[in-house]
Amino acid sequence: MPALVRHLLWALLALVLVVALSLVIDPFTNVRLASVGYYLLAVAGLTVLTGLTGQVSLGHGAFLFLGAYTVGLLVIHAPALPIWVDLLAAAAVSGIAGALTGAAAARLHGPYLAGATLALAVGLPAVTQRFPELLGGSNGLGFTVSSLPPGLVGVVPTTRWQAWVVWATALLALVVLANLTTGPLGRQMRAVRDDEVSAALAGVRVGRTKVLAFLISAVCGGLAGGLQAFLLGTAAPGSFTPALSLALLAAVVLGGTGSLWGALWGAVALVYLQAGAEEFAHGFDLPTDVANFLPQAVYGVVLIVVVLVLPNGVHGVLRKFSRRRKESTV
Amino acid sequence: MLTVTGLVTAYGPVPAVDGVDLDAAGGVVTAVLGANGAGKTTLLRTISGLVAPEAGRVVFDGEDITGWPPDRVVRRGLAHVPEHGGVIAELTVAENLRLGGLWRPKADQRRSHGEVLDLFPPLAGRLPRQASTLSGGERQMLAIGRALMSEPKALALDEPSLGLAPTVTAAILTTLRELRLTALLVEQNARGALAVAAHGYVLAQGRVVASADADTLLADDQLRHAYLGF
Amino acid sequence: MRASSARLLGVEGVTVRFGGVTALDGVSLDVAAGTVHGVIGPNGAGKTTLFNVVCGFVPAAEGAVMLRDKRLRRTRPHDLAGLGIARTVQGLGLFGGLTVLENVLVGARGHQRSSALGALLGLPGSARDERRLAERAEAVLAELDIARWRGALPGVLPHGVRKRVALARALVAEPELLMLDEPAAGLSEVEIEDLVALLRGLTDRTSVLLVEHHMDMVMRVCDHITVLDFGRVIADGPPAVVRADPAVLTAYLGTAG
Amino acid sequence: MRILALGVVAVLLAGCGGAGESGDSAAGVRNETAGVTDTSVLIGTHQPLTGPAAPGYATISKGAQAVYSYVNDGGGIHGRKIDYRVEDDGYNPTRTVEVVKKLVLQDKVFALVGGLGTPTHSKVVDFLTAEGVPDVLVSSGALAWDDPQGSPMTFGFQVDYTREAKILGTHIAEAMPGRKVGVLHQNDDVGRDGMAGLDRVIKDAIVSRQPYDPANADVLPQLTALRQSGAEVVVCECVPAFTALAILTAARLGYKPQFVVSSIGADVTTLTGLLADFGKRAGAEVSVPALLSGMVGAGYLPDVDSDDPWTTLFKEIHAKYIPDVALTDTVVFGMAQAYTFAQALKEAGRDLTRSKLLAAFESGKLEGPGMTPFAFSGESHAGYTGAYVFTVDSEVRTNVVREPMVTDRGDGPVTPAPSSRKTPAEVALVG
Amino acid sequence: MPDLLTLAMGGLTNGAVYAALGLALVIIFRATRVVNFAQPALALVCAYLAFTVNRATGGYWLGLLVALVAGAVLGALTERLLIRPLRSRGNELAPVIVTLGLLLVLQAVCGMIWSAEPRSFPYAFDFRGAFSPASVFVVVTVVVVAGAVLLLFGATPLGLRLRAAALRPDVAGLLGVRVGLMLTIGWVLAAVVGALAGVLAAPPFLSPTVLDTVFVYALTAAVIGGLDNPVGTILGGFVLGVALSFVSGLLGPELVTLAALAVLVLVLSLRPHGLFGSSVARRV
Repeated sequence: MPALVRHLLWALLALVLVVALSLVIDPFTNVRLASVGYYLLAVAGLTVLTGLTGQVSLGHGAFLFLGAYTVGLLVIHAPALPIWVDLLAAAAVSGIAGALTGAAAARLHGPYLAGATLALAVGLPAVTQRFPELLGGSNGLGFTVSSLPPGLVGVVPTTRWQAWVVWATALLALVVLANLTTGPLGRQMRAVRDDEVSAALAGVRVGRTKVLAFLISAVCGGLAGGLQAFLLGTAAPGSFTPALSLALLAAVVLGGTGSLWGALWGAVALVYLQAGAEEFAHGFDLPTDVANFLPQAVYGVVLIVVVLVLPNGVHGVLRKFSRRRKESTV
Repeated sequence: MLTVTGLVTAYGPVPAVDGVDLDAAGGVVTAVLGANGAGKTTLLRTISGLVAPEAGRVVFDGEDITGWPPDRVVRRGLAHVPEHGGVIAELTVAENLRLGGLWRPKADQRRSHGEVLDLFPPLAGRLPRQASTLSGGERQMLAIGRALMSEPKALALDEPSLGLAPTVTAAILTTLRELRLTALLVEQNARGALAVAAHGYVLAQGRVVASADADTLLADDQLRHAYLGF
Repeated sequence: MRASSARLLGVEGVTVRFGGVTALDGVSLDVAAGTVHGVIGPNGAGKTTLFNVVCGFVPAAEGAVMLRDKRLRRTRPHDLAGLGIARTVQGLGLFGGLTVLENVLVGARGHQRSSALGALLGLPGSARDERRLAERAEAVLAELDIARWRGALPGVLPHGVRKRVALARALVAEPELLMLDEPAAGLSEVEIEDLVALLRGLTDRTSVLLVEHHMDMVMRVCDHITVLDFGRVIADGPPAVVRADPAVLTAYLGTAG
Repeated sequence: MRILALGVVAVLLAGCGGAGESGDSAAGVRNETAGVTDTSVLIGTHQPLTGPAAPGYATISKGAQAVYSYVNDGGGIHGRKIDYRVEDDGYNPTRTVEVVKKLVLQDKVFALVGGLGTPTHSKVVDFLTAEGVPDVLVSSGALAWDDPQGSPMTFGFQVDYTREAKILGTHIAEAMPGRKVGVLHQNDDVGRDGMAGLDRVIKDAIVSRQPYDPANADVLPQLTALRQSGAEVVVCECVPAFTALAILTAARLGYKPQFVVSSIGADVTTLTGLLADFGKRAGAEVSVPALLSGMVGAGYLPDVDSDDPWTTLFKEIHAKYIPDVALTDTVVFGMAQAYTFAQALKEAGRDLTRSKLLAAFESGKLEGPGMTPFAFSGESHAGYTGAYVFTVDSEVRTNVVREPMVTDRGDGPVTPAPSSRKTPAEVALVG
Repeated sequence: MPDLLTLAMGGLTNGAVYAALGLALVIIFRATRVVNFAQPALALVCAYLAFTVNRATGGYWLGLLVALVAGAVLGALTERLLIRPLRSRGNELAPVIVTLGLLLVLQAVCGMIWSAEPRSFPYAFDFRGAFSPASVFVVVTVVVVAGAVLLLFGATPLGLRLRAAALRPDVAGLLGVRVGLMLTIGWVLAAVVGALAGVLAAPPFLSPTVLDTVFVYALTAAVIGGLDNPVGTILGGFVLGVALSFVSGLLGPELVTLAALAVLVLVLSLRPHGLFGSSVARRV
């Protein structure tokens, strides 16, 4: 079976699963389901960059920022446009930014790249303060995206519809990422990661390959930001702090670097680890300060333990487990 | 002085040293010869503690030093001059030299320092310079001189002739013999090495394929042809 | 010795200096099409620098490198494949995270026709292209007798197999000039025999320029040998001539005490 | 692979609170009694308990919880105990939307009470309106909450930044005529709305406007500019930490302007705590009295130092329920807010519905802890309509220099507030 | 005309703190090739301990001493428990995530113990005046400490061992240097410098997130200066501090982070390894 068909079938199956799931869960869980969807896309984009080309970005929140603001501005100023046009625009804007970042970053290595991208995550959202009229200053933009087709109003609850849109978009993008990782481009990216000189000797354009990886990764980030704006109706600088960028990278490592399945586990962790830790903290009769900071502490401990104990992330463990099962049945 | 028994070292699944037995007698040079990739460097690295062996024992000066960390091995009296000398290019010549025996009493360091400069006069004039400015021969002198700063009981040298003019190589190897130190000398330059060695081992594919007096090895055309490439 | 007069590669009076050190000093040599040309010399003689000059990574202070009749200017590494040159590096430079087959597929990069966009979207043309490349890669793997390792990562393979993978990665590009950096290093006698046979069999489709320590192997495989010492050519000619040259013996084997 | 896919389903289902459909707007029917039982009523709020805005604001919900505990221990309102659920949003609008959706869709709260922050809360108003969830006593002085047509569910609480600035500007014009005025303002709606109010009254006197960014604690450049402009009066549209920073930085520069501080940043107890340590090391000239005395501030809630009957009640509640939390204006803010909400619940009657709660707010009958009346009516959802002005004396006690004044947010006059105001005994929530 | 002198002096004081925290990052980076993202949190814990001692005793210097000792202990523990297990991993991402995790944990612990409320933290000396004793103290302390660190590295046997272990751990081991111990000492040294930076950066108000921006600028300074070059980093810190102070005073405070980004992009596009950093020779 050709890769494209195989990936499309997988995506279709996943979409069917998501739709089925969305039918049996309550509206808020649908919101969470949709959140997992857009985080999945952001983490998958970053895992392609980090896993395939070995470039570590501490600033991917900046691309979500661009995507969210693009969708927000279009919804406010061009309300007639359908949401998929808004999302395409978000992808385009962040793609251009990604290409520029990638071009600047192609010569940087390790901590220099990390420092530069972190500065991007810190610096870029400050643009909103410079243009408060257009970008809403620190309050950001608030809006409501009503995308429900007229025929479905009153039939399908909004949150369910939103989950469908988010997942359909994310899965479509994931098909592209899957094509990338299993195809010649992904192979060349991994070659660049392992040995730049040998890759170049084999005819791979190292710089161009790195920029392309950054571009693709940024498009995913921008789409994810756009989907977030679509889902939550907000685009504000306070949402795109360096903490978001770092959390995305942490999710990549948590799930298992370089694997799209790992991105799924990372996204689930992003949404549910915080929530779970909060439930956990509320479950005890703790002093207020301790209860307030417990979720953050739990998150930190999980990160440390996962890296120390599971070098290949959650997906690494599952793969080892399923391989062992397979072997034991043969 | 140095006895290796059944040594096995592997990087990953393929052993680089595969059951080597070797004996280096005191006061003379023992040569280890072989082609690139035969396992010579790994053998030395295992002896000096840079790599942990899978199996086998290393006994030095009556003590089992198998698995010791490298800093302990050198303090015990076995100094290792790695391939290319391991001169730290970012440090000055003087700093490189001092590093060789920092743990020893100040007076001993001073004495050794004087001896090394006597042995390698070119270094004396270059002490404040960055080691990166030295020529290949000077670097090798610095590397050996630095090892001597620890006043070792034995010296393990990895290809000291690498990249050196034949006359320089000859001078270094001759110095080595004149020091009358116990030395384990890994070389591709078989003829040069055997000229100063008392005994030679030939390695191929991580195993000892020949062990004999240096003169015997030099005379054995067939062996030379098969394993030493000349 | 095969009669083949056409010059494929010409190195003309190349001098290279790093800081104060002269690494190459007026080196000239010609590689005839369809021949195996060896460059030998003691460690540090300047062989790898010569390779780097030919590849355009290191600029020559004086002299020129000619490919056929065109002068090679400063080339970027990824341009080499387009010029018909494939090169292996001393440390093998295999991609540790890629399987053997994938390593070889990267080498076939130059023969890829479909666009990046096509690959991203998984268009049928790209899939066909990928199959075609895979067939070529498989053919080379089979020729070098390493097909059964196609799914393995290089890190777990014996040294000899890894060397073949590196060779396969260079060969799959179907170069006019194959540059091999110490192809025999670390190989057993048996493996070297195989390598010699293999290289001799390549001369109908490519020229080979190789740097090697293993004299015996060089003598058997090469049509022509250039001997370097301290950046200068000290001998040049067919193996028999070079072998008899006393200067070569002194330089290469070292002087005895 | 199938195992993995099933895993996803399992994880998502594990986080699923139940499969109910009601509460989502598409259901079309508003649930008038969500969160209400015969013995309890569930309410929620979003607060910055962690993150950059937590300093200064994390104690509001502590004060509110103390009042609810006090009410519940007294038997609740109409027999219903108030169950107060606080969600941490870290002052991140994205998380605000998430936690509010959780409160509404999953926890099914009856109302959202005192959601904090303009950038955060503005993102959930439309959602709450669509879901028909009362959104009352928003903890922000932005103007947006007063929009009975567009956001009928939303009611403000604190005096808006514009009204308050008009009152402060009036005070400056009358008490310090002819003085040059500089403004240090937060670079968001706090500053923008505040300056709009000042401009209505003393536009010509303003010689310099310096924004600060809450993420950048170095205000030396801004104070330097104010000093250079010759401003003799510096109006601070700041949060408490930046009021303190401005005062310290002015002291560092040897710059001694008359500070005039809006209510959000004029919490004398908090300021005293922040400035306490400097006099100990650097001498009496930077002791708390030296730094704070003469400062002019605005307030709309009873002062912690006063013997107002409400203060007395709050002190009692504080001593009983949260003795280990310092009693600051911020805590009093939370207490007053909670008390006002409890009053509204009582006013809404025994058969509690969301419509009745909204009606209770619009009735105009809510009077209480605040020193000025609410604007609440069918036409206005603005909160407190004015403020009083105080100065700090050399013993760091507050003295009211301008009795409570009211005004509108437009060009209307500033007039004295009506003097009548209910006491705790008249409200009689408990006992 | 703005008061450039005051802006410059204010910037110099801020820059000193960036330089000190940046120096801590550089020491660790040189020793272990790890960018320590937990650095601000380690410094934060130390600053809070100093705060507690200050409050209990009313003195400044005992608090500072406690902070420095705590820094040493925390640095050693971090290296031994969290970083050492990763050394053989050869994955540059792992230490990034582990130190990030530690950052979250330590910040949370500070919040649990000392709450999110800002606490007033005294200056060492009188802070009033353009050249206030407190500012002079900060600048002089950082310059002196930086000088001492450079002297330690450049002119003592311990420094020689530290450099050798950092530059060529394999060779250093062969020369009798206890490489593992040197790495721990490097972390201890860095954490002590970081603790100092934390105490210097804390006034006037200490809260769990107060060092976050300081860290971003410290990292920026280190990247500009060259991560393996302490002198470059210290210069970078001072230059960045003054530049950002000017940007804030002349162009507006909202442009400060953008300006830092612009400086970084400019420097790195001209010199990918910072102004004074050494690039690794290309391997062919």
